[in-house]
Amino acid sequence: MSITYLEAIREAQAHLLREDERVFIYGQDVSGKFGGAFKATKGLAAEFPGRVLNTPISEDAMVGTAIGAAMEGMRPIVEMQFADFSSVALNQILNNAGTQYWRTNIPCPITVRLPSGGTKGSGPFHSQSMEAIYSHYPGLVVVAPATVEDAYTMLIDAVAIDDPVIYCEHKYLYYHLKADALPKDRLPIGKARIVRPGRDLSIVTYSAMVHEALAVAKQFSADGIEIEVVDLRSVKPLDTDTVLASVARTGRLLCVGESFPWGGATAEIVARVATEGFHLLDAAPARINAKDTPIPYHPNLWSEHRPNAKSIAAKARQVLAE
Amino acid sequence: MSITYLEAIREAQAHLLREDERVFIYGQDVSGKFGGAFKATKGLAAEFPGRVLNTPISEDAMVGTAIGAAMEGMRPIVEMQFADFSSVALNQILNNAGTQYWRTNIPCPITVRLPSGGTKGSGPFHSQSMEAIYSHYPGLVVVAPATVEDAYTMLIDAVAIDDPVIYCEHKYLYYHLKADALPKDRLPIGKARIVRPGRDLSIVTYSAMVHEALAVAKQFSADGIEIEVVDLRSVKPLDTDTVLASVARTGRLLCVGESFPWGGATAEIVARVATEGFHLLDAAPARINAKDTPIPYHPNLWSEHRPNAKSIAAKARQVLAE
Amino acid sequence: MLQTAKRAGDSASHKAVPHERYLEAFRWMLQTRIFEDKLASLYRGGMITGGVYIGRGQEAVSTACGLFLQKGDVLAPLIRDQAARATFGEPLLNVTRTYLGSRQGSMRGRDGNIHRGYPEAGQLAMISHLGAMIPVVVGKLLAKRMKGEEGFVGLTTIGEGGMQTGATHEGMNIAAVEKVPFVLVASNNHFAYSTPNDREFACAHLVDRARGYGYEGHQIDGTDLAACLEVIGGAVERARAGGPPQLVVAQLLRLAGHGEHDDASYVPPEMKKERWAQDCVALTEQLALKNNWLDAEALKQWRTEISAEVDKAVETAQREAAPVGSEEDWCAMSTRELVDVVGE
Amino acid sequence: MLQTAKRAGDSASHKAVPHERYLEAFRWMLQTRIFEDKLASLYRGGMITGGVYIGRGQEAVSTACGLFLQKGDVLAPLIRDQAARATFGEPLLNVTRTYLGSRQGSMRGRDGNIHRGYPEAGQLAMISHLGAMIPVVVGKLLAKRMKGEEGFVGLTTIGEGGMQTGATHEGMNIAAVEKVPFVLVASNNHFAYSTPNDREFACAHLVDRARGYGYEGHQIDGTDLAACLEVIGGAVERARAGGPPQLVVAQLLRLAGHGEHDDASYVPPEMKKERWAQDCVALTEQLALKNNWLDAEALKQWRTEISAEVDKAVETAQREAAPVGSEEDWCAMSTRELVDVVGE
Ligand SMILES: Cc1ncc(C[n+]2csc(CCOP(=O)(O)OP(=O)(O)O)c2C)c(N)n1
Ligand SMILES: Cc1ncc(C[n+]2csc(CCOP(=O)(O)OP(=O)(O)O)c2C)c(N)n1
Ligand SMILES: [Mg+2]
Ligand SMILES: [Mg+2]
Repeated sequence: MSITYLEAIREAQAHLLREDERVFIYGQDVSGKFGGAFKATKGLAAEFPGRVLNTPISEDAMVGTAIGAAMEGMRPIVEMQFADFSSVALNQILNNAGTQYWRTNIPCPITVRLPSGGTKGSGPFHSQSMEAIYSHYPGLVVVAPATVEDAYTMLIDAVAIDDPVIYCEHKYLYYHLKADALPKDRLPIGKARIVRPGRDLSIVTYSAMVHEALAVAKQFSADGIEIEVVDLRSVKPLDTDTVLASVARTGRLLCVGESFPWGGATAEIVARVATEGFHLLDAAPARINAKDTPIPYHPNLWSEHRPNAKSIAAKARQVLAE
Repeated sequence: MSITYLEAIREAQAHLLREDERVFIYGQDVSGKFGGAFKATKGLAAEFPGRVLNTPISEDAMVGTAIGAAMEGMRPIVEMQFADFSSVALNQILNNAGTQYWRTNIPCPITVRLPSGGTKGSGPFHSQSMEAIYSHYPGLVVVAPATVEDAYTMLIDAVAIDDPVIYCEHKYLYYHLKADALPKDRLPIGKARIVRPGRDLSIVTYSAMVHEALAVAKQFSADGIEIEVVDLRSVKPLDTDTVLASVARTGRLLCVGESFPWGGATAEIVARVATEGFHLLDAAPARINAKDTPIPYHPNLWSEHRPNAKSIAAKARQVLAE
Repeated sequence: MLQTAKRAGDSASHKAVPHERYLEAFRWMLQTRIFEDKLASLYRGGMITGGVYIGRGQEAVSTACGLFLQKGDVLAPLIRDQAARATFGEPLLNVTRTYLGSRQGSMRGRDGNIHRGYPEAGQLAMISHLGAMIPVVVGKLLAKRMKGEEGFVGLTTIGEGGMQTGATHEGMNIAAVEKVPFVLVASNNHFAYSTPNDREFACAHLVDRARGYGYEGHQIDGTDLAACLEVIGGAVERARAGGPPQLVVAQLLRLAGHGEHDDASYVPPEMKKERWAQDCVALTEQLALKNNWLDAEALKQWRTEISAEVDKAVETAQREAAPVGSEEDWCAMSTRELVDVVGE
Repeated sequence: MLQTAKRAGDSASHKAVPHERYLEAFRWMLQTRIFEDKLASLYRGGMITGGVYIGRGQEAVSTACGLFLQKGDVLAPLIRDQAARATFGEPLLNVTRTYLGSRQGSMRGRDGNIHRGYPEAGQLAMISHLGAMIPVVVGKLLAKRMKGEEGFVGLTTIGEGGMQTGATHEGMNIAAVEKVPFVLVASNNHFAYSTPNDREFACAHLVDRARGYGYEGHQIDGTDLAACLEVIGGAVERARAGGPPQLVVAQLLRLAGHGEHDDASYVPPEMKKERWAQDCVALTEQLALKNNWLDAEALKQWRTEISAEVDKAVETAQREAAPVGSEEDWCAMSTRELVDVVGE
């Protein structure tokens, strides 16, 4: 058996619907035979009648409805058709879901699935990574699984959490990533993972960029340079301890993110290491993000807009040379 | 004559309406005798008939309309009643205004005024500072004047810029800040200002926090410690050169922001200094932000939620002790 | 299939409301008026942090919004709904605690005044963004249905200004798509803050929106308590019985500033002469006295009782301690182990 | 004051459209059909990056949307509006350039396909978020009026799915408040992607929304070209002449997948038998031939000409160079000195 990242998301939802009657799925085109624009809910409507519901094109109301249902004891999973469309649900996410427990003491366990990140030819409005915006505001957990196994266990864990969770699933990984089987074990949300140990440089990243970083690490290894790759898994909470421990080992830090450059996860990681682990650093930390323009449609442009193995390698060389 | 920060904003708009027939003001309650929830447009409707327009409670459409008008050659100023309500206009701001020039080559010179920041008793939905969200996405200029003079010149400059500008005006400064007269000179948008020179520590900040920082600097000066205070003025573009030059002088950095802690301006500043000015630092940089919860309504809670002279001083002492 | 918008004859229907019900409602209106007058005077005395927003002139509509709700129902009140909140079970003490900054209010000093909720009695805590509570009510109703509950209804209020937000549109529509028992009561008090109707919308009657969402629509004179009780009560009953969502639009005038900081000098004097610009509390009182449903002595007695209640709520709250920053845990999440230890 | 929604008798009004106009429109429809068939086959051949979204079955409505616009007017087309775009002046070459990734397309490789605009001919570049272009059109019209221009009109299309977004609501309302000459043409093609009408809205007729905004409303059979020309043409004329905003709702069926990647197997077979589910291009062709407005020979000639045009546009674009990353300046702003030198 072989299972893709996308299938893992589907399987996690099937598992959740089976095991927990409070769970339902709410989103555009998730129901019927169709099963979602990316087929992440394929077959679930038939298997779980009345629990996989199509919505109007009303992201704000979709999230608002989920919030109400969650406050009433349910565990809704909202599927955005693309992360980019959550911009019109942002008010409900930040100001209603994010503040609910703090204001009223009533937990608001919604999970919002955001098909995120760039793929070839998708352009400015079907490629965005929005973790920075959702992490900036209080009250939300923001996760971004990089592997098939994490896609599965972290979605199950996300729904179990009593707080709102923004689950950033990467569209590029949907089909590109395969595992042999569904995982037996899990690392809890909130913990980062060292996906490749090393002694010369720590690359701290998450989501699709983990794989670019691994490619670079492999390449450098041939020259005897051992890069440690840290997969954050969740960007909020951000596992500062694991990051600091890695930098303590390597003395060097490169942060990689696919999102826009101002602020965001790479700024937050560098800032935490600089403020809390300054003496651990043997050289200036570095970061690399997408360029500060909208995400281009044409593959020639897109492949240069995002960080990639080549640009990460170049940056890694700079950090190592210092 | 004495003029407040709020009056400076009004005067800047009067000046703009007088000098540039492309300018109009669009927002809730800005028109009539009323002149805005904070009176920032008081009297302007009578003086400039047909150019100060009340809108329905439709932030998304307000910004969308301004975008269309700007593309057609006008220079709209949109007043949000509170920055917090721009969450429902965010899609138009980020995805339409922010991408317009890059996608179509057509400039989109809108100015969105965001009455920002905390005041006593305003609570979670009338106190927010949203500069981090707007700076993260490409295509926008984001300014946050800290003085009466800047409030005036930067609003005039904002409207002159061919790109969308998010103008974060601080509600706490509206009445608290007074100047003797409108300024004759101006520092252009994009340049930071050293508002107090020092040699021992650089506090880099913006908006209302500039004044908290100045209070701390004054207090430390009595003990012979000279803090340099850098007022960023615009957080995007962020004047890295001036910040680095300051850190080069002092060797120590403390960044202060009123916004939420994850990501945001303080993370971006620390990250830039750590990556580009690592060798300039004699000690670990530090930062201080509001707490990671919604902004409390009760003054007892609010005053501890935001950074203040006391908490900044404590942090400054730590950085100096290292 | 769905019924189309109809207009209730303005106040032709008094007979339908038994006078006990009318009096019961009037007492809530009176309580609200006396209580809000007190809040306004506390505000003027500088005793309140933040704003005071009252529902003067809207007590008849608001009382009717609370009066027909039952345990298990959901109410999402807005800024002018002191009457609905009280009628549906929020004690005055919770209000004074919130306004006066007692740590014992339902918001614990974290949020204030009109944003307060009272979950014990099915009352949601609003966020400011107008329209945002509509889908939340829909979600509560959907969940109740999923859990097998029956006979419940959800009611939200909105101003004519708030009807223009995208959130209201999406929320109204999704309620109809989900076929939940939902009632939206819109008070057209002719202003959104200072903005008059002609800069808010361009349709002849806001009730004409009903048909476009598949709602049943009703229009009332919001100063006429009997009409409010009949039409809003009827709408709640229709929704509860499985009818389509209901939209009730009331015509009235806000008889105060937007908040107590606002002198409302933008209201044109002519407008104050409209029939729907009258004071519903005074009208109700007059009718009750005229019809001998209540005598002057009993009314005086009511006033005395209410004033005592109000004073007690104020005094109690005033004696209570304020929240203290050092005792806050500054944690926005219920899952403590997932709190981000944010690098300062 | 404002007229209320009325329903055009489905196709009772052929006589009003002169047959030259009918034929002119038909030629655009035919061009669109042949061109989009070509795009679809290029897509199947793997020649296109990103999706292909076509307007099959919606050519009559879309053609009518473009045909009555003049220089100075504003068109904000959406994904199914190849016909409107072409009719209102976008050359086929701009389309093939965009679809085939030529750097010479109006979006220069930065945005693709259906998102393209064509400012030279008054055509805005849409963002994906449905409804978002409506207020942008309003702003253009408002600005034109402020600048003293006259006689212009703005037209936006929307699907029945897009009518449920908050952006559409706020945009429709603000157009009416601003009294700008605005026409919204909504195609109810019975699906938003895979979602059928009953999960999109709950009103009997979407045209019933018109009255609630102060629009004039019209309903047409979108497969009937004559009705489309008369009603949409009339709406454009009414708006141009200073009438209130106009809402035209067309009934039809999308005769393709949502995009070419989609087999639309969720469309129930019974639905395909509805009158409004027919192919408007075939119907128009039949009527033109039957009435002898066009003979088979001339039609064949048209097809040949159009195919040649289409092939030429494709070939030209295919020969052109793609954009190159190293030549991009990666700058989202027109004010170069304000570009943030972001620390990497
Ligand atoms: C989305 C949004 N924008 C702006 C505001 C600020 N605001 C608070 S109340 C108000 C006026 C509301 O008018 P209306 O809905 O008619 O209610 P009323 O105050 O008249 O009862 C405004 C603009 C808000 N709460 N939400
Ligand atoms: C706000 C928003 N949410 C989701 C989408 C994704 N999306 C693109 S087209 C589409 C269906 C549109 O349906 P409709 O408006 O009826 O137009 P049609 O495709 O039928 O012509 C959806 C959901 C979007 N573009 N915008
Ligand atoms: Mg009102
Ligand atoms: Mg459709």
